[in-house]
Amino acid sequence: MGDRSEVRLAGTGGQGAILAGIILADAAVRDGKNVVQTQSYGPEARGGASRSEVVISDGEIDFPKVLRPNVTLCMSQEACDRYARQTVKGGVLILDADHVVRAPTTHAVRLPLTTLARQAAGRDVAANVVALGLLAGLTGIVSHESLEHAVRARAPKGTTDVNLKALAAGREAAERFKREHR
Amino acid sequence: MGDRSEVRLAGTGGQGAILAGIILADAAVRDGKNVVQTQSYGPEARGGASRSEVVISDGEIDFPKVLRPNVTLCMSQEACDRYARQTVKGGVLILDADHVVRAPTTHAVRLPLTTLARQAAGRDVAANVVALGLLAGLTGIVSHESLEHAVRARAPKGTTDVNLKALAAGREAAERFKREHR
Amino acid sequence: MRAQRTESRVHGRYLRHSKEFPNIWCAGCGIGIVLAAIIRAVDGLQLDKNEVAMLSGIGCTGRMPVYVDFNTMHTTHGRALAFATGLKMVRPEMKVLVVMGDGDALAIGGNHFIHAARRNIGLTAIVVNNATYGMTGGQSSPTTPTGVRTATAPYGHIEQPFPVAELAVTAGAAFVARSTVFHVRELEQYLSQAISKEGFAVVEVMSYCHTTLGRLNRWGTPAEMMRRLRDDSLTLKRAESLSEAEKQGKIVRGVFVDRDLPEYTQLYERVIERAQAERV
Amino acid sequence: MRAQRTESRVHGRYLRHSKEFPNIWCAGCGIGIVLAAIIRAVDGLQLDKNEVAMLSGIGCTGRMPVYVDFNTMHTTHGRALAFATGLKMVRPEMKVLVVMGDGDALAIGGNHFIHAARRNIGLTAIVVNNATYGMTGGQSSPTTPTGVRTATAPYGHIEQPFPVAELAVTAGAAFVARSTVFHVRELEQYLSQAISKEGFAVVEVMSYCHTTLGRLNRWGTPAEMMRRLRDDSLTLKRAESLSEAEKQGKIVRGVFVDRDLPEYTQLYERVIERAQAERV
Amino acid sequence: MPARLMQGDEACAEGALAGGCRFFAGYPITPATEIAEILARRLPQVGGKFIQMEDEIASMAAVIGASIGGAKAMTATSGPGFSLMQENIGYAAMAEIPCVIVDVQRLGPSTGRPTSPSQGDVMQARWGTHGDHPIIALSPSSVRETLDLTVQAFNFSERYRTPVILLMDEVVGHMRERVELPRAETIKRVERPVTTVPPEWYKPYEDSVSDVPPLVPFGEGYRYHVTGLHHDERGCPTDHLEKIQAWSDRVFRKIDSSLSDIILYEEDGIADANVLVIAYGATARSAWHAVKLARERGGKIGFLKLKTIWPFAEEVVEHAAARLHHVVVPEMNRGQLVLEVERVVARNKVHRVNRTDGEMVHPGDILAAIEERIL
Amino acid sequence: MPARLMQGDEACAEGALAGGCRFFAGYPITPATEIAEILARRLPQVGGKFIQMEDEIASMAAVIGASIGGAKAMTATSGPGFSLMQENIGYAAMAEIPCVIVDVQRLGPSTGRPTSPSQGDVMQARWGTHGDHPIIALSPSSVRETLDLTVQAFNFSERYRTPVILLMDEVVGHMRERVELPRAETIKRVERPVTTVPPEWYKPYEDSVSDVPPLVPFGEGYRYHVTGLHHDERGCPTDHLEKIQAWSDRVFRKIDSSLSDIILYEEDGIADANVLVIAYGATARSAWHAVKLARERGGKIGFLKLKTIWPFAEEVVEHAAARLHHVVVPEMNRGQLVLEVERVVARNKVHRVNRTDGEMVHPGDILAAIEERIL
Amino acid sequence: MTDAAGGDCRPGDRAQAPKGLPRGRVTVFPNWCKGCDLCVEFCPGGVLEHGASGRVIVAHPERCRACHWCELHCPDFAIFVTEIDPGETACPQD
Amino acid sequence: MTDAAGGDCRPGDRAQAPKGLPRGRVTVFPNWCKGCDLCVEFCPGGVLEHGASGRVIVAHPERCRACHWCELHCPDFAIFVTEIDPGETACPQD
Ligand SMILES: Cc1ncc(C[n+]2csc(CCOP(=O)(O)OP(=O)(O)O)c2C)c(N)n1
Ligand SMILES: Cc1ncc(C[n+]2csc(CCOP(=O)(O)OP(=O)(O)O)c2C)c(N)n1
Ligand code: SF4
Ligand code: SF4
Ligand code: SF4
Ligand code: SF4
Repeated sequence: MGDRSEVRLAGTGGQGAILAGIILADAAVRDGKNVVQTQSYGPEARGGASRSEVVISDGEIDFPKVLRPNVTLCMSQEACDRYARQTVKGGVLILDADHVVRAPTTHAVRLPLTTLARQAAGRDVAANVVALGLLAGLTGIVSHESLEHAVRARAPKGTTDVNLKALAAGREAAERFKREHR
Repeated sequence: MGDRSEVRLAGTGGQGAILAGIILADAAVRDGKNVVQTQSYGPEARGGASRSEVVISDGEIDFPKVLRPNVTLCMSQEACDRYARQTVKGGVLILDADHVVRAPTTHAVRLPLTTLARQAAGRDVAANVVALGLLAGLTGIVSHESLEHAVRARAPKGTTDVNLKALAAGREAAERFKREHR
Repeated sequence: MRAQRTESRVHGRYLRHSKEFPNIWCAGCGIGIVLAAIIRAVDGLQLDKNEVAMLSGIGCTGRMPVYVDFNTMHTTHGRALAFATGLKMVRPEMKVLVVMGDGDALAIGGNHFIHAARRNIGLTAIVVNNATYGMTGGQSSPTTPTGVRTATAPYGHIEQPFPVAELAVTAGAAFVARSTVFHVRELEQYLSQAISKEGFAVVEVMSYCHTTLGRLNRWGTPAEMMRRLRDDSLTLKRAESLSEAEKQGKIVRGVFVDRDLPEYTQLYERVIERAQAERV
Repeated sequence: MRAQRTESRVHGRYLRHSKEFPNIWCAGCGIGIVLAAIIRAVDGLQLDKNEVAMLSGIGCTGRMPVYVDFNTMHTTHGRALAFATGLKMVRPEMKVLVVMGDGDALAIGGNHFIHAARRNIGLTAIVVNNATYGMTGGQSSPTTPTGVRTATAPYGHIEQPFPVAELAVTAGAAFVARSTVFHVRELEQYLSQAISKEGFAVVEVMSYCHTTLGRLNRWGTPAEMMRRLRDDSLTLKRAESLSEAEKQGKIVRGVFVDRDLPEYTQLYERVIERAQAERV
Repeated sequence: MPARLMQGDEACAEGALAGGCRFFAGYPITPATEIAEILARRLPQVGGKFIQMEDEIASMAAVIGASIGGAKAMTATSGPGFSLMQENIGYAAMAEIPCVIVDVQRLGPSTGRPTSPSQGDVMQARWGTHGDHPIIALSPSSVRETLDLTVQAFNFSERYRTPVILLMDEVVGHMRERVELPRAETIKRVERPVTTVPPEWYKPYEDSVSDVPPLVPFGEGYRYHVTGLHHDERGCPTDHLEKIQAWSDRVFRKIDSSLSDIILYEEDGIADANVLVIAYGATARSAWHAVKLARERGGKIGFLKLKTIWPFAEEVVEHAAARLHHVVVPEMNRGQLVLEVERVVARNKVHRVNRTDGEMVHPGDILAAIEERIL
Repeated sequence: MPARLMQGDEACAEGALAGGCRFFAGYPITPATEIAEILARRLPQVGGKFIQMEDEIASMAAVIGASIGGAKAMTATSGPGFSLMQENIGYAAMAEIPCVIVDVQRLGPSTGRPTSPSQGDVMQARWGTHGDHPIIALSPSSVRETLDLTVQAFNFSERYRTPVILLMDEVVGHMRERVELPRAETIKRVERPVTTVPPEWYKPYEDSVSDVPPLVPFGEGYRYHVTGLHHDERGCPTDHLEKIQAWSDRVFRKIDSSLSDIILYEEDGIADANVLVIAYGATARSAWHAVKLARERGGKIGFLKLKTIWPFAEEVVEHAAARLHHVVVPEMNRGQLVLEVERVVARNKVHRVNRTDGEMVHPGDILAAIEERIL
Repeated sequence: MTDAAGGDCRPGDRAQAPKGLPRGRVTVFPNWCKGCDLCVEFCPGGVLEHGASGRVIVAHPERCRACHWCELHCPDFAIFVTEIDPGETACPQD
Repeated sequence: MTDAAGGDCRPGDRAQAPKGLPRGRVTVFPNWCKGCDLCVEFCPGGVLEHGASGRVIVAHPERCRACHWCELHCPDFAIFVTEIDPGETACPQD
């Protein structure tokens, strides 16, 4: 179980946390990894809390849900209040600063993902894909090539370009962040 | 269990075997006995085989169905073929000679119940009540008073007179039979 | 003159002699009359028995299929049309006849009835309307007339009956007709039209249940009830010239609708074409 | 002019503030508009909240009752009218409102719908017709127009839609009307009439589901769908002067029937009288 | 009251009236139709209401609706209808609405043989609907017991705010038997727990006072919400895990903590028995006959008749069988309640006697099973 | 075939197609809707038929109708719909019509919590319909296993002429997982047994050759009768006790005599274990995780994963547990299949780990239960 | 109102079938006949009677006009009619 | 076709409400508003706008004619309108 990576993506229904999880999982498959993606949502998906979990491993994945996430993305204050603290020590916590005002730690990567999405792709809702680019850039959990392919394969028809731009923006943000926090 | 009396009334749907069982059971209640009446029929009640069973006892009645009948009434050939032989030794087997042509024993009480009913009450279908009068007269399993009350209480509205006549005819037939076979 | 055919020879060719006759129904019950009319209609259309299925739900009417030498299925109470829908989907070439009592078709089965009509799937629904539940002993049904005494309405039935034919029309059926077990030639004709129809076709057959509802309401012998069907019914054409008051309590016979609507399984063939074309 | 009332004050008096708002529905969904209209209709009739029950089945529409301060019950899918029938029987004095989606009322619940109408029991059935199953994500419903793409008809829907109002009339309802979420004052008026009616009353409210069916068919924003309700609808009166072709695809609004028929629970009171009289 | 000849179905109807039933919704089906027919006549006589619905699903729904309106409510059916009622029975369990469902079992599966008896729905009564929920099921073996247990069914359902199933069988339902009717004064009726708090404070699922929170009928000034979704104390949908778990724990606890009230049974000669016979429903009559025969032949036979089928009388059975090596369980099915007996007693001690052709288990077959163990 | 990211519901749909399914009738319900949606698109592509019916009762009926027409047929639903299907599932069992029913379990009872997982319908799958009948139920724990067991479900249903239930759960149904798809040639499909006799001789329920008589579809020249009543070899209603009993005996025998074919399971490390963990469905994933952790800590833990839930793997469990004192059975319900384990293994050896709040059983809780026994 | 297709003739006068009109030969399957008397009551020729055995008997074979009413309405497939060649006699024995 | 009862005004010209006509004070509950823009699109006075927060804002309070369209059609009970005394000013602050 040593190489098991756990990612939790949490937000509000409509923000695309679940789709982001699917894209991430798809990318992991393309990288030749084992992967399981699960989700949790209510009928309030339309506005309610929504959560996607991705477990990636070279070996067999038994328990399909996140036990202690290595990577957590919170796209809403509620998600942050609920999940931020659960990230393992040394793990990566990403917060969309556009939606999260109070964070429980200073070790978080706080970036205005929605603003970045609007700027890079012209669409607020692409924040989820910005987050993916960022997340992959920071952790290397999946390769950028696979992630790009996954976006092409899984993004809704007609939104590929927008999402590729968002992905690139996320990747750049990761590079910037790494440079700044070296 | 010693005083347990078992009566089986069998015929074709529409002949009134079940109603006869109910009247007999009702009479037993009036006599202060314990009694259970059960029945067995198909949707073919409309023409199919139909069977009513009455268990009478001074004590508790556990098993509610007939084990070995003391008294058997067969109003159709099919009923006779199926049930006549099951009567206990020394028991009473009554056959409606109008419907039963082949009997498995010579110890049966063979009387043309339907004809008797027609003659006494003007109605073929009163044969079931003729049988009751006969049966009670031969066995004394219920009192005639109770039987009369039971007929009054249970016969369909407007048929009381017809049925009381049939009952009387059955009773007389019993007397005649007893005289003849003394 | 059609009567020149020896009808009984026709009937005999379609009965399952392996199953013991006489049939299960009470002496004089109209259900057997409907069965005979169906047989003659099928025979008149010269259908291959192998290509005919007869399905039913539960009830006295539901016992019909076992007697005829088609592909027959006695399903669950009220669900015959839904079973038939599955069969018709995978065997669109088959003539699927669905015989139901009024309780079967319109009480527990009412939803399947209106949906089969809406979907306009090519089934022939034959509703034997005796205005009660015969099999269970004369309880109220959705076609019991208001005021009648039933086993479950000992103080008189206080509900309105469904206008079965009109309901079928509104729900979307392609063909709807009503006749009675007295008017057997007319009935045979409607059945023949219904079976020939591509879409969902309904024939409501007015019958009676003399042993349950009839007895409870002292309506007399089968012959008396039969006479009532003759005397209390009139054709759609005649009905048009009468006032509502004059029509009150009358059975209106005739073809209520016969319209061209695309049939479901045929439309589905086009779905398949589309799906396979898109895929290529 | 009625608008002088401060509507929100009215709304506010009936909302359950204990339950968290915003409500569960997608931004712009018409269901909330119907809820508001119901509230205003009830308020206009000056009913005692204690004497009002609101029942629903399952679906987005089914989530309505929890928000209002009546006696509320969210039942099982399709069965709300049957639950309501039991409640109305033992509480005949109560106003029992039953809110249902089109799938709830007419797919799984179709039978209860036509039977409640036949029985003419004093319930107010409010069908929010968005032509699809919103809650489960845009599958075909019994009111989906032919040809439309749905989650379960990826090659286009091949069935006919039910004419809901007409079906209710044929089945026996005492009052039947149709309006839309655009025509809120008219809607409020029909709701008020329906709630006041003694017998079974149906109000079909045309709405839309932009997040499922709307998205699948690229019908645009809530506002665009709202505009369509405005532009594609006409009154019954106007419809009468148009040809079938001109009416094609239009929503006909109006009161389809408003007739005097004895109401079920009142008839049952007479059954009780008869039973008790016979017994004495 | 004098003794009367009464049919089982009639006793059920009369028991319902005696237990306070004032609403019946149903759909005819053999062998339960008589219950409906009698109540159609009798209910309006006492000011109650009878309605024949369009099917069994609607019947069960109307019963729940009537119950939330404050009436003690019941339906009666047989296997096919019981299967159809399952979804709404689950609703009653979830929303904790008192009601009584009578299933007069006939031979299944499917349409089976409508006029033949069976005990084929025993497990269905426990597990027929989806999801975990507690249930109470009672099974009478005589006409008089039918009357008593019908009253009891209403009492349990009101006391515990739960659907209660009366599992009859065709034998008991259609059999006519001499019964001494109980005098009206001797019949104890339980009414729904009432609340003392004002409407603003009332929460229909609050467990602070009792595991069975009071249920105020609609229309009496307490306006609240009822749903088949998982809900909080107020009855409003919730997605809080603790509240969901708390609901589940409470509804099971309310039953499990009252087993001594709920588990009804009769036992005879268990103390010094070598073989124990466990039976219920009509089969208990066959079994009792067999036990008496076996005793006449010198056997030490214990007899345990279960009237409460669900929850299963675990402790009673365990205790009765503890000392014994042989337990005989006759049933008119292929072995249903025996699965519980085997679980509680140990499989190798348990001997089954089954019959599924639509006839009662014959006392002779039970006797044979007993004697095989004694020898 | 390359590996793909696939959802459990999708795997079920693809497994159905691979298993030869050519007809689907259903009604949308979370979390099974995706199966319908995918098949609505996929079936016509392969010449199959999809229909959305007016409810689940009709769906199940249409499936049976299609099957008697010769198509391999399926429906998919979740708890509420599964409850509604019960009557017609019983019909399929009685008339021995092959078909597959998928139940993607969600948290019940009643509407419960539609998007949360559960294993609350395990007992219902066995006992949901009235009357005695055999059933086969399979439960996958991964996406790939879903695909395989769906094929298997069709194969069993055709081979044994019986309804087969695929008991999924929301976790497995909605989870996406990397799967290596099997190559088409490797998939074994079983077809319905065919008859060699001419139409005049054909009897659809004759057991002279096999306990599974051939079923010729309607429309192929063999005209016969099918009914939900008890019937004779020709399918015609009967009231002969022997024929009724013979039917019952045969349909149970056809399953019971093939347990070695039907009972699917995986085991690991049982031979030298001190504690045995038995699990199925999504919970098997939690259990396997816990077993591995416990082994890392030095425990000798056996693991038994049941893929066939019904008929219950009596012998397998008995054998695996024979030597052991501790069996841990985690379930996402209040203890359902564990009742069978207790029956087979002895109650005091069995330790339950349950959860009914709509979350998976946590490996930590299973681990704790294991460790409590080791200490 | 009898306005349906042929065969719906009312019981008319129960005289012998007039000469020149079609004549029929009536056969009853006694095991299938339940004696419901539909045919007896509606037979326009008065051909049939309720027998002592409870089944119908062909009491007046010579009166049959071969209208087929009985055959078309018998719920039990228990009666059938064949047309007789005008030359033939309608003797019940054959 | 807008032929229903009052309140169904179409978006008209987005000018200031003519003098003498009724005027309204519009209040939005920002926590309930989901920003569906129904009110924005149909308000005849052009009073409302989609705000940066995703919720509606009362951009031009002075143009409100108190037609109540927004209030009657808001699915979220998130907006309400009170009529202003002709003498009063419709200043958003109050
Ligand atoms: C689910 C279910 N409910 C009830 C029954 C009992 N039942 C059998 S037939 C029948 C009604 C029969 O009436 P109808 O359909 O009008 O047919 P008829 O007997 O009058 O021909 C009923 C209620 C059943 N078999 N299954
Ligand atoms: C017995 C049952 N079957 C299916 C479902 C799943 N389901 C929930 S809501 C719904 C349909 C909703 O559509 P509609 O009634 O039109 O209401 P809307 O959501 O559009 O308001 C379905 C099929 C269920 N809850 N119960
Ligand atoms: S009960 Fe009625 S419907 Fe049934 S066979 Fe007899 S007469 Fe016909
Ligand atoms: S899914 Fe459709 S019906 Fe449901 S709340 Fe959203 S818009 Fe409304
Ligand atoms: S209509 Fe209501 S929810 Fe929609 S934008 Fe306007 S105020 Fe907000
Ligand atoms: S009331 Fe509302 S819709 Fe009307 S003008 Fe004022 S803000 Fe616009």
